Amino acid sequence: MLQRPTSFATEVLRYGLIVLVLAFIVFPILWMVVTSFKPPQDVMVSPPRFLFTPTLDNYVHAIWEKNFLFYIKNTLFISVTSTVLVVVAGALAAYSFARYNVGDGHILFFILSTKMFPAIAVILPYFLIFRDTGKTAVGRFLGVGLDQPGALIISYTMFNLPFAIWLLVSFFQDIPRELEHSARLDGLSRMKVLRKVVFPLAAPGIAVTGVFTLIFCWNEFLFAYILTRKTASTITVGVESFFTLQGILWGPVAAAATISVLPMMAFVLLMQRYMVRGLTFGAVRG
Amino acid sequence: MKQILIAGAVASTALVATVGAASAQACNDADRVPITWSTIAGFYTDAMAKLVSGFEAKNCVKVNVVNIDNSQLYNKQVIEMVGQTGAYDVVTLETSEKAEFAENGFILPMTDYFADKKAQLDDVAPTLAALTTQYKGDVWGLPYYTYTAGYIYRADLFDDPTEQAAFKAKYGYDLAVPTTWAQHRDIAEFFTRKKGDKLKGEELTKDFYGVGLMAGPFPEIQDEMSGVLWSQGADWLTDDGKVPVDAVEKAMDDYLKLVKFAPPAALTVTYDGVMNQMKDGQIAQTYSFFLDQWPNAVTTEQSVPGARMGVAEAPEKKAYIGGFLLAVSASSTHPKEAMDFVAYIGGHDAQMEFAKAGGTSTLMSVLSDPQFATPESRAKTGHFATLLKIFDDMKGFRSNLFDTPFGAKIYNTMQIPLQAAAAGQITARQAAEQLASDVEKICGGPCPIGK
Amino acid sequence: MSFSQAWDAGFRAVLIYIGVVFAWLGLVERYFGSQSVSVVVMNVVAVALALAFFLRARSRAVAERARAEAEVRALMEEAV
Amino acid sequence: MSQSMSIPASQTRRPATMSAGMSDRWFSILLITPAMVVILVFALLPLAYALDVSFRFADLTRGRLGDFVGLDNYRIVLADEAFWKSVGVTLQFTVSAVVLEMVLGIAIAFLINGATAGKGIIRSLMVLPLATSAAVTGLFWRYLYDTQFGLINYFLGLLHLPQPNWLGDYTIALWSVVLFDVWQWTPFVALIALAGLQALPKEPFEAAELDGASTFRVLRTLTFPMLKPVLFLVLVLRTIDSVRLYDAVAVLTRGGPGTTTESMTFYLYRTGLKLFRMDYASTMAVFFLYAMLVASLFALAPLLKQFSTRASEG
Repeated sequence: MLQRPTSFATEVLRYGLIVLVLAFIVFPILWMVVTSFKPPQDVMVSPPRFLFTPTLDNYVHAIWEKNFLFYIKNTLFISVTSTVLVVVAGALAAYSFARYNVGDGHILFFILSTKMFPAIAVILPYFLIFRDTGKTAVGRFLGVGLDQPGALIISYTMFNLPFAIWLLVSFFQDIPRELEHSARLDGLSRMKVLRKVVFPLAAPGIAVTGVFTLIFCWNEFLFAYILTRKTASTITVGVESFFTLQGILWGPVAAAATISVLPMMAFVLLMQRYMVRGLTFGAVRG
Repeated sequence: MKQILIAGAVASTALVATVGAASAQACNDADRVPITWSTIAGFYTDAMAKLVSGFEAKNCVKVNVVNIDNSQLYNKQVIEMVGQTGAYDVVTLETSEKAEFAENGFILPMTDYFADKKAQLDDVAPTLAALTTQYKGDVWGLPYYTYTAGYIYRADLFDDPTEQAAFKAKYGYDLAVPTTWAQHRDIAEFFTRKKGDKLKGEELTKDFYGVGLMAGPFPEIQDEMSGVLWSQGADWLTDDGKVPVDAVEKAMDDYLKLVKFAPPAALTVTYDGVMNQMKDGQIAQTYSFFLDQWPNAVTTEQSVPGARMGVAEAPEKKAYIGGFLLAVSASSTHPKEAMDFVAYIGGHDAQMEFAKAGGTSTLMSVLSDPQFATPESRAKTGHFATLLKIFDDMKGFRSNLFDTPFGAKIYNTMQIPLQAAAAGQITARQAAEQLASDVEKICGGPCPIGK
Repeated sequence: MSFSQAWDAGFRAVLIYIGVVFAWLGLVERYFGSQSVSVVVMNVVAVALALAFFLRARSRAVAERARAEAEVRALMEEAV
Repeated sequence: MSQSMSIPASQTRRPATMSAGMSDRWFSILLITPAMVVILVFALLPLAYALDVSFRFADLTRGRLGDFVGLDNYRIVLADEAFWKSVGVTLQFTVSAVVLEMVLGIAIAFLINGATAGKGIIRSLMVLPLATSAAVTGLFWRYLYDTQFGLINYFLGLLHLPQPNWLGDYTIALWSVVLFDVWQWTPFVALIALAGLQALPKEPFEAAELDGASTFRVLRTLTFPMLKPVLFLVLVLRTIDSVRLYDAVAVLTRGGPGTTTESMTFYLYRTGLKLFRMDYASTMAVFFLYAMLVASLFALAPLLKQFSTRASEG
């Protein structure tokens, strides 16, 4: 961004530091992936073994015996649905707060304050609510009973909306108003203005919010563990089946974790391009 | 000869419609009664799957097994019980949880179910049955897996002439399986060596430790300390429901003397950490340790050259006794089938299958079965003989911790003061006093003991 | 006093009330003989403080509005 | 799934001639209804339940809710020394974790922002720590921290440096949890700061460069003031999440050794889900909410004022 002629030395220093930071960030995950290819006798040994005959048994164990793809399918469905709900509802609400300042900040404050209540104290009321909705035929049909995906989708939507709204309000406010006024003058209805002008401009904000909402849903443990049993269990609950009476099955749990990282990384790479493209389109030259 | 016998047995069971009106053949999948069993994942999940399909063959039932992490099993099952969701028909309880679940009406008494199956009940090891199945005069289920504690050690170190001579010179008595906790500590001190020292004549490439301890933030440190406490004739709760502070302090002091000879990781691990250390040839012996881990420990003979594993009763013949109890949830919609399932899994045939897969059975008939005493099956069932000795020596033993309805809550939080002392944050006295005040807070005064 | 200002002042007043209750339970109550007396006194003190805060906020808002109107009137006269 | 998102387009197609004021108000309220429905129902119901339980005797294993006990639960919790110790641990953790994460996160954002090539790859690698749950990454950090088999001490040994007992030594256990949290969340701060940096308009910076402003002056007068809203927002979000610390402690140390790393929410978990004393747990939750509300009234005031002033510029 600063077009100052950067000397070669600072470039080397910059990339050196970046490599160092990335090494610190990536190493634990790398060690996890390495462990996922290790046969059991090479895992818990000292000194740690770097050279070993790689095996795919851990993946076979994770996928077939522990049926881990089922948990990933569940988590994908629940996380993506929640993220879509959060981003849509959040973007609409955030736009309203950013432009019309509904409630003069008090509603915004209330929304964020709902995030300040510890999940542990909330978990039992949710459990009782979803148990009762599960008893009704409508509830079961809509899938909002216990051990049904609907229960987790509502909980995750509720838990991530405050974060999404606050993040999006700041992104919406960075968008200059003139573009909207001119679009309105051209006779576009409000919803068209939103869809055609405002949202494309706020693309980076929406993409970042979408990515992190998905991450929060993907990693959540407490609600998933209490509100599901088997049919709707997510990855974080599925990992428990690797904690056995004979101890932690390090190889298979590493394999399961490595598999569960892939969809998330694919989504980030997808959103990556979208975030960058959004940038160049907007008033800001890249 | 054997084949005919089995054929006869199968024929007789088919004739005697022992279980359920609809015989297994006529049952198609549509009208199978679904029951859910919440339990802990384990090596034996494949053996378990065989057992479950064995049951489904005989009864018109569909069993689905829900695997839960051992540290979450207690809270998850209580929530489902309190919510009366009927989600779990058969639950898996630890020894300390039976009293609470029975007292609060979470599980159904099975006394009359077993009224006409006296033989099956008596087959359960009496010491174990008293602790796991009985509460206030009723029978509440059957134990299907026991983690009773004993003592596991590197026998090759004990038989090494150079080590024996060095030990005799230093301590004045022969190096052998310890019969008192003091001998156990001497052995721990003797085998603690630095990298570069000699062990069995060879130079050590990494530090070696005299004992492996489970001093991590898990509810296992109290299992280890139970051995010392009970061998002093004390118990975690006196008969009037209070913690004997002096006895606990003494047991804690003994433990602290041992922590010096344990690897630093002892403060962060539980039984699987100790097993990893044993299999990597880092420790010489365990403290009072769960014998169901024997098949796990014996693999040390492959991972450490020249190693040979030994198993014995814990010093002074007192160690933690416990097992996983199968009980029927009060909110179950199919209690009859659930009870049949409990009786089947805790019964002779299933337990034989379970033992063959390396599971530690709870029935005297299985534990004393000659086919498990053979050298070939040593790797899987070498510890059965020791278990029989333990059950015999501790006959009639009862602990107040397992007979108070607050047992589960105490058991799931008592490790905190004990571990704080092991980590050196507080003294043994403070730990004992902290435990006493915690227990009093949990029970709201002295704890009620319901024999 | 606009609705938004009233809501804001009211919300802070409630927080003050709860704050006094917590502080009282934690620190002051041990000096009281009977618990019921301390609870009554606590409520009185807490309500008094909360009300005082609310009234002060209201009076300040009214004064500020009056001053703003005065300013607008002054500007209007200047323009005419 | 749960409530339909479609605001019927026909309803909002007001003819442009209608006075914009009225329809603006309706339109703004319409926009927030979907989000507010979910939040109101699923925030107020549990809060009401927790408030109700905090005034009763509620030992979950005794089945039904007990009878009314007035303020006794609050008296017990306020006098509970373990509770205050866990509050101390939480504050100590939050301050150190959030400060480290903000400083490192912003520095990394600037570092990467200046990079000409490979920004996409760097950005996706930085999401890795969040790509799978703390329950799993925490497990592998516990493996790395292990004094017998872990890699950290193995490398320290090679360099002949002291090998600390990361999770067992009660003096540094909390710092090990902080390090894990910093590893997991610094990239989050960096990514959002980076998105903020890249969304800044170019013109003012080119103008500043023309009149030869030093990089430091540009930073102080231009970059940071413009970045302030996003950075302040990230600070608030990180602080709220750090104060609710649970996952890292649950997977790494379970509050151990002893209670040196027991955060408030973990103590609440132990009280609520191990001792099943829902009354004390709800009381602590209400107290926690109260403390956070008071703190955020002061912390959020500038951000809220800034939001409303920019909103009313329209």
